[in-house]
Amino acid sequence: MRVKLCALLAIAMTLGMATPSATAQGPVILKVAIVQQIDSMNPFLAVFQSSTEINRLMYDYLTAYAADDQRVTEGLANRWEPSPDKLTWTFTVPEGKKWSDGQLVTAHDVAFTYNLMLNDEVARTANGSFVTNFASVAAPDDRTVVIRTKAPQVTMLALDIPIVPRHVWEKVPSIKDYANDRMPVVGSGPFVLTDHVAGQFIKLKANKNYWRGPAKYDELHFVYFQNSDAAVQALTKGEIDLVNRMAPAQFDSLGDKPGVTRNKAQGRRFVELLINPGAQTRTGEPIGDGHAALKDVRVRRALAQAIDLDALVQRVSLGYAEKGAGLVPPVFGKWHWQPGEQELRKFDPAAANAALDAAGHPRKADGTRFGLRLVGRAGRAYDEQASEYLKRQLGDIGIPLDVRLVSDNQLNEATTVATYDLAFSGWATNVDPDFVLGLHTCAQRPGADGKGGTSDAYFCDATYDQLYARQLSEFDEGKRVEIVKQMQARFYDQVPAVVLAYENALEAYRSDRFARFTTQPAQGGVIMAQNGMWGYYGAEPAGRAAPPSSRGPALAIGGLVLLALVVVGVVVARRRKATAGERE
Amino acid sequence: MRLGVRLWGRLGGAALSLVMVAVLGFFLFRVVPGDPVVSMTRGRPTTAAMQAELRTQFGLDRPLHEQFWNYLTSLLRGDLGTSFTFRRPVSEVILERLGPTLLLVGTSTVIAVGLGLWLGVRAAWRRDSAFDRAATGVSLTLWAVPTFWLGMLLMMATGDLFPSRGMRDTDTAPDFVSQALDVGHHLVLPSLTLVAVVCAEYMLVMRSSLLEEMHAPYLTTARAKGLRDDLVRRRHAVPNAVLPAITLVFLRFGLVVAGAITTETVFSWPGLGLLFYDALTGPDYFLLQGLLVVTAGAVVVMNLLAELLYGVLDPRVKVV
Amino acid sequence: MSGFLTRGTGRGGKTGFLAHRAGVAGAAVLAVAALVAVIAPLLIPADALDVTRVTAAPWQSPGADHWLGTDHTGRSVALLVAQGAGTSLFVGLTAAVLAVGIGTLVGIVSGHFGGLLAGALLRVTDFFLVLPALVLAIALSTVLPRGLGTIVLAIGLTSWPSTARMVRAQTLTIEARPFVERARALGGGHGHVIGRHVLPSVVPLVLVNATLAVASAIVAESTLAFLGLGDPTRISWGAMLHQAQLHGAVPQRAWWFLLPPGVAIVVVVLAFTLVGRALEAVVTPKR
Amino acid sequence: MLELRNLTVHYGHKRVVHDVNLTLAPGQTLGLAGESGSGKSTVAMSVLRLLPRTARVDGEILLDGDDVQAMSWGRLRAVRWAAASIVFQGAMHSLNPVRRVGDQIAEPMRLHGTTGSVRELLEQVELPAEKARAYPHELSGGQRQRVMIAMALACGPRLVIADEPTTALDVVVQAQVLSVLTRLVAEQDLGLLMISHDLSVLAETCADLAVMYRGELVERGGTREVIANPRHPHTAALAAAFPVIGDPAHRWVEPVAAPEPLLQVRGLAVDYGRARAVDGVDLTIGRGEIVALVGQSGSGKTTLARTIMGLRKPSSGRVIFDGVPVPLGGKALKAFRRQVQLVLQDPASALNPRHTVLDAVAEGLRVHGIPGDEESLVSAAVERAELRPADLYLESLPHELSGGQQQRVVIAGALVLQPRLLVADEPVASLDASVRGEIVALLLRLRRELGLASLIITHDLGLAWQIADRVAVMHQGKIVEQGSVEQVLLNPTHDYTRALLRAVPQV
Repeated sequence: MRVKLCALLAIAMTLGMATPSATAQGPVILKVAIVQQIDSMNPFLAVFQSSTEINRLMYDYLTAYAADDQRVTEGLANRWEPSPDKLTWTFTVPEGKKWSDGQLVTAHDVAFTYNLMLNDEVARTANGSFVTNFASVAAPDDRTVVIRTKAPQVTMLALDIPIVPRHVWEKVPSIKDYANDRMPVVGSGPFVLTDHVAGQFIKLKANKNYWRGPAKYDELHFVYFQNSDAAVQALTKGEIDLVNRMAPAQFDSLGDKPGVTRNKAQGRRFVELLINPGAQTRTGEPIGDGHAALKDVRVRRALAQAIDLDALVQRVSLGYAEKGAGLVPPVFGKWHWQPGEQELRKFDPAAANAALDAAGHPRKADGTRFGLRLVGRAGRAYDEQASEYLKRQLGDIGIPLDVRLVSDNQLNEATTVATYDLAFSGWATNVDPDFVLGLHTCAQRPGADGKGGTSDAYFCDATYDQLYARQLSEFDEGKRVEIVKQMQARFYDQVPAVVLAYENALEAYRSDRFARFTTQPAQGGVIMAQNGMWGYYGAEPAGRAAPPSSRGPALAIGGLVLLALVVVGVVVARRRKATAGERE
Repeated sequence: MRLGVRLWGRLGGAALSLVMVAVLGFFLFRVVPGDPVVSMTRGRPTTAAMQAELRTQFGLDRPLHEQFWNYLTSLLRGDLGTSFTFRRPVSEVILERLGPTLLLVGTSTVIAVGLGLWLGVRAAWRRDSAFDRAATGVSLTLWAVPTFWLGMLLMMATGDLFPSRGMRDTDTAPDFVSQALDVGHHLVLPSLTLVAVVCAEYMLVMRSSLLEEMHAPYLTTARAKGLRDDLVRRRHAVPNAVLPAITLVFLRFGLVVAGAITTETVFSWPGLGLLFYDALTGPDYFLLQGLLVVTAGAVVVMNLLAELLYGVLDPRVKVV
Repeated sequence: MSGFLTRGTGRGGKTGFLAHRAGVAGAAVLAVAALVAVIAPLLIPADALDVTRVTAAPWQSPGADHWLGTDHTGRSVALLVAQGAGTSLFVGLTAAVLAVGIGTLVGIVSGHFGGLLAGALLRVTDFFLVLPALVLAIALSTVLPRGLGTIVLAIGLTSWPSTARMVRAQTLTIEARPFVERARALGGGHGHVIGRHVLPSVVPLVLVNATLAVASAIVAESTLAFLGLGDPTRISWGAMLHQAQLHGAVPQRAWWFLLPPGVAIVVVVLAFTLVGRALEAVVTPKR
Repeated sequence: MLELRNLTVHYGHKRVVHDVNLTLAPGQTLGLAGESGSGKSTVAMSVLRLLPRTARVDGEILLDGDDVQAMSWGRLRAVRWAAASIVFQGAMHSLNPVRRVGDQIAEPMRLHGTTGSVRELLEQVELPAEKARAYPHELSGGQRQRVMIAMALACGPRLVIADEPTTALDVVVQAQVLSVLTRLVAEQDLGLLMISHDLSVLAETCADLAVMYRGELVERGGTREVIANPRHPHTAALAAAFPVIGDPAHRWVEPVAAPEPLLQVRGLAVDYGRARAVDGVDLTIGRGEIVALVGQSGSGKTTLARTIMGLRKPSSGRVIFDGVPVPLGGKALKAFRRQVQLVLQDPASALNPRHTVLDAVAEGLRVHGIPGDEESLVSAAVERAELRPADLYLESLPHELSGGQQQRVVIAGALVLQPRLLVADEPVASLDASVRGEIVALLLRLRRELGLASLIITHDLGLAWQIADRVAVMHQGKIVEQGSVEQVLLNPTHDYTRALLRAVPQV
């Protein structure tokens, strides 16, 4: 009997706790789902996309990208001037911008940040690539920053480096061990970090000192979710206000939900299929065990021709993607390249078959030519599904695929040491295409020991490399765009990888609580994962009518169940007591 | 004298197990190919120098035997290495997640033990009664249910009644009562899931344990003394039968922590289980290794405690 | 064997397997499941389960065309469940055989032979016994290449200790029996004692253990698959649930995608458990 | 006080007690004798309605005039222990292992509101008061049984039912417990219903004796009278099973001339860890001679037997068989084991339950790879062990045989190898009284026909008297006295032998 009472008590306590928490007239909060972990709040160390995005809210960069068309616009600096030899850049930090603790932002903060990275190897962990070409950084006065570079650098207005307050960071003894969690964290961005519980949530408050003016609501919470599935559910329940990175099916499921508005945006990401072109180290030693046939560009072209990109877009991405072409997604309109009529490889299995026959790979008696391995990431929906289609499409031209879906690490290992024939890959691109183009230069291949490579597809092409070098020092944007397009055309022609699709960024928000978000770019742009903080900063709350609490019924039902249990328990106990003497 | 020897034997055995756990933890995750640094930096502008720097930070540039030695010596200091994902000491990350797991597992264990033992006693005492058949049938079924699936079903079935994720809302008032109520509200579904599965096992164990004792002659003695049926059960049968069940509870507590992996994953409960799941994507080997060492270590310790406890509870066994 | 099924002695009337109705029901369920597992791959047209060839709309709720609706790619859930039976049963059975095989060997060796070897084996058994099997299985499946073999290995390598413990205990019990002493006194050696006395009395228990081990192995397989550690190129019940979670079955309220594979797991696992319990009741006669 | 009228008990369709009528007056002591399965314990349990639910009880059980069967549970519980209490057999299991014995004694007193103290009760049974704090496992068998007696007396019942109270105990301890019990019964003028398979125990304690056989009460009368003039053949068999030492009628062995030695044990010592179980034993067994090795449990006699068989390694000393030292291993040891065979106490466990009689008997043949027609060899051995015709038994499994038949199978398994020495460890201890005599006769006949020598290990001096040529008395690992049966048992020289003999209950 005692045991039973204890059990009842335990249930009662559990249910009793399920009472609503009072949030009568609190602050206006934007709650955003994040799925990826935060590796660090220290902007010098944080390498995850999620961390970068939050750092962007905390710290302004020297320059920013406009919300509507992503052109370079005012960040901490409002003016910039290269010297005629393009080796010296002078930035001006205007007066009046303040840190969140009220101190003024000066050129010295900028110089401190950059010099820290130049002097401390650890500080270069996250963003070191931006300063490798820097010779020196100086702040002759409070307003002026002078950066000297070793060689002309075309990306000087795309330095995605959070500028930190010198008066806080000069006291930091070791960057490596600094978690940057002294709340509130002093910053210059539109929001101030106030609380962070790893694996649970991140809380930020609107920065009242923000130089563009404070955001239109009070707090911004990032709530950690295990997977986008849970996040979507929470959105429909009204537990959170904004979700991104939805799967197509999830996006579809929200179509008729009242109070929810969906945003189908052009994404910065593309997915590609790597075709091992005969991987080599920087010194030209063969590496890995890619299939020999793939060294032949005709074979690679034939493979690309046998892949039905439209089918992938329709069936795998359920239409929420655009057919792949060049390395730069269409969201960056001017850099994006589409093949012309005669360059275009249409889906044509017959032609692919013929090309393979011509390349000396006739079908054998069993109808196959040669088998290939396809490596993908297990648990990534796109890889799991697209591999089925590729298996069939390449099977149709006599190339059976051995699909191996592996862990992230194993996939990276396979692509790094080139133990693949075909592999899925994908990149998120920046406003400036330099990074994604640079992945395919010969210099990115690993050294003799097989280490130190960052090559994506083991592409090494003299023509491409020349073009790359030219665009790096081409300060006329129109001409640079031309070169970038030529590079993409070359890449497309040599097919070390087939860009399969530019996936849409699928987002949704509670329009009953937030009326409007600023997208980037203005047309078909994203709210989250921007090259900026506009989406969060520009959110406008709807009328203050809070949605009805969903906890009322829970409480009532819980109470009823509890009551019923107690009654039943008491009755049973009574009856048992009464008859206890007469049983054995 | 002999008893002391036995205690030392137990402690020694546990210590040996811990060492084996540590060694296993190291080699299991070091024999795999793959460079975690590449995974970490993927998708960002990264130079080879930056990768090398990261490798140095994580000590991955040393030869294996040196890594092993460093691992062992730092393990003795309670240092489990640095997580790739969190860029913080693994021990710190684990400690942070211990609380929620203990809350979830603790609540569930208390309820499950109470309910399971009570059901088991009742079922066994009236063997083959309708109650016994029902309770045993339900328990066997629940025992067959994959935890995660039960969680997903509960989530779908309860609709909007309970929050779908996490341990608390971010906008709850900061006072203790509201916070506690909020956590309690979040706790309902995950703990219900765990209780259902764990309780079934306790029930079955308690039942069979009591059935073993049902024909013990001392129960006849007790009846012959004129004791009421429920007194015979409470004073004589249960104290004997509950011993193996209690031991099991202790043993299970460690395993339940491991079993919470799927529950925490389904409900995004920010505990060790979820951490484990997170560590799988990547995978974050240092974190996995730390978690393996910690959970297995906890189980070893619980095991030892269970044995010692048994010695205290059961006068027949003398350990201490 | 017929005696085993209907053994009619003992106080309580029949004690043979057929007397345990739940066990018989379990066996019947298993027979059906095995039949499905064998027949499904033969009967189901390849196109029906090829995501690239299916024509039905995704996320269809159950109806005349698809009794159990369709999944996120438009494949019939009913056919998937039928197809998945093979993988789940195969993994369950092989992993159980592996685990029970290792366990029996270790148990008999450590029970029969004394000395250092037995001590070491016992130590290792105890060590693996305390290790949380799921954690270890997950760890193993992350470091080994994905595939059925890995799953079988991960489950088999982590679930043998209980069998070893049980077999060892039984071996010790048997060896303490006077008839073993008599056999020794007759001049029988290790081979004789193990072969004629220990093994025959261990086998029924091992059989019971194996049956129950299949049950837990199937649950373990589904758990690993759910966590995304399964063989993604194969259809299993656990993998279906993984897909259901990955593609948002819960928010879509697609109960028809969530319920059938789970129910299949529960039914088969329960059937194995019931059969195991019935066998246990048969081979361990009431005192 | 207690009256059973037409008591009949069924388990299912099986009738275990049939139409038993019995009365017991206050202060009367009644012994209820019978073999296992005769229904005597069922009768005892039915008095307090303690039979399992599956039992169907017909007839009347009147306790102080009230029918126990008709009582409400509440009334029944009030009667239990207060009016009648039970001393159960096997106190190890009848006491709750996890509660202190003091609490267990006090429990019925609290329940029935009886005054009195645990201390006094313990004193009555000659236990120190501090034993109240002990757990059952911390007590010796005799002490536990005394606790049971103290517990039975806790509520001052007028009737005590003692169900095999001394069965698992050693002779010496048994004598002590019985004396406590009889003293208390006499002092407090209690009614005693004592149940035992051992007539001698009942003869010691009870004025009246009733004998049950297959569920029926076959005989009832004064103890002396029943034993002296049994009317029912079963009673006669029971009486015969307990030989009276010194009675020539119970001495079945024919004297033989002093034989040549077959097996010699010289200075044998065996250690278990630090404890010395066998301490410098010298023993000789002649060809065709039967030697009884007697002693209390724990005296080292079983260890000695094992060591002789080569199943344990001696710490020092030698065993010489037929003039050749017994090797410690290898082929020679195997060959030795062909010559010497072991017969164990409990035939039920000495046979693998999965092996048929044929397998069990042929095991030795197979181990030694003896050529010849296995089946005919086995048949011969089985028939020699008096299981005739052998064909009837060869395919049987052990559980299909009675205890006596099982022991014959074990003996046949030994005979099949044509040994020269039989080492028999308590060969009849677990057998029912009526079978016991047959096995003893069989052993003697084998000696007569095959010249088989035997070493009989037993705690039962009566058996030694019955069968042995010579007796060796073992105490604390040493042989304290040995010589011819008459010499040792009738004129013991060692104190320990005398104590053993004194403890033997006299019919």
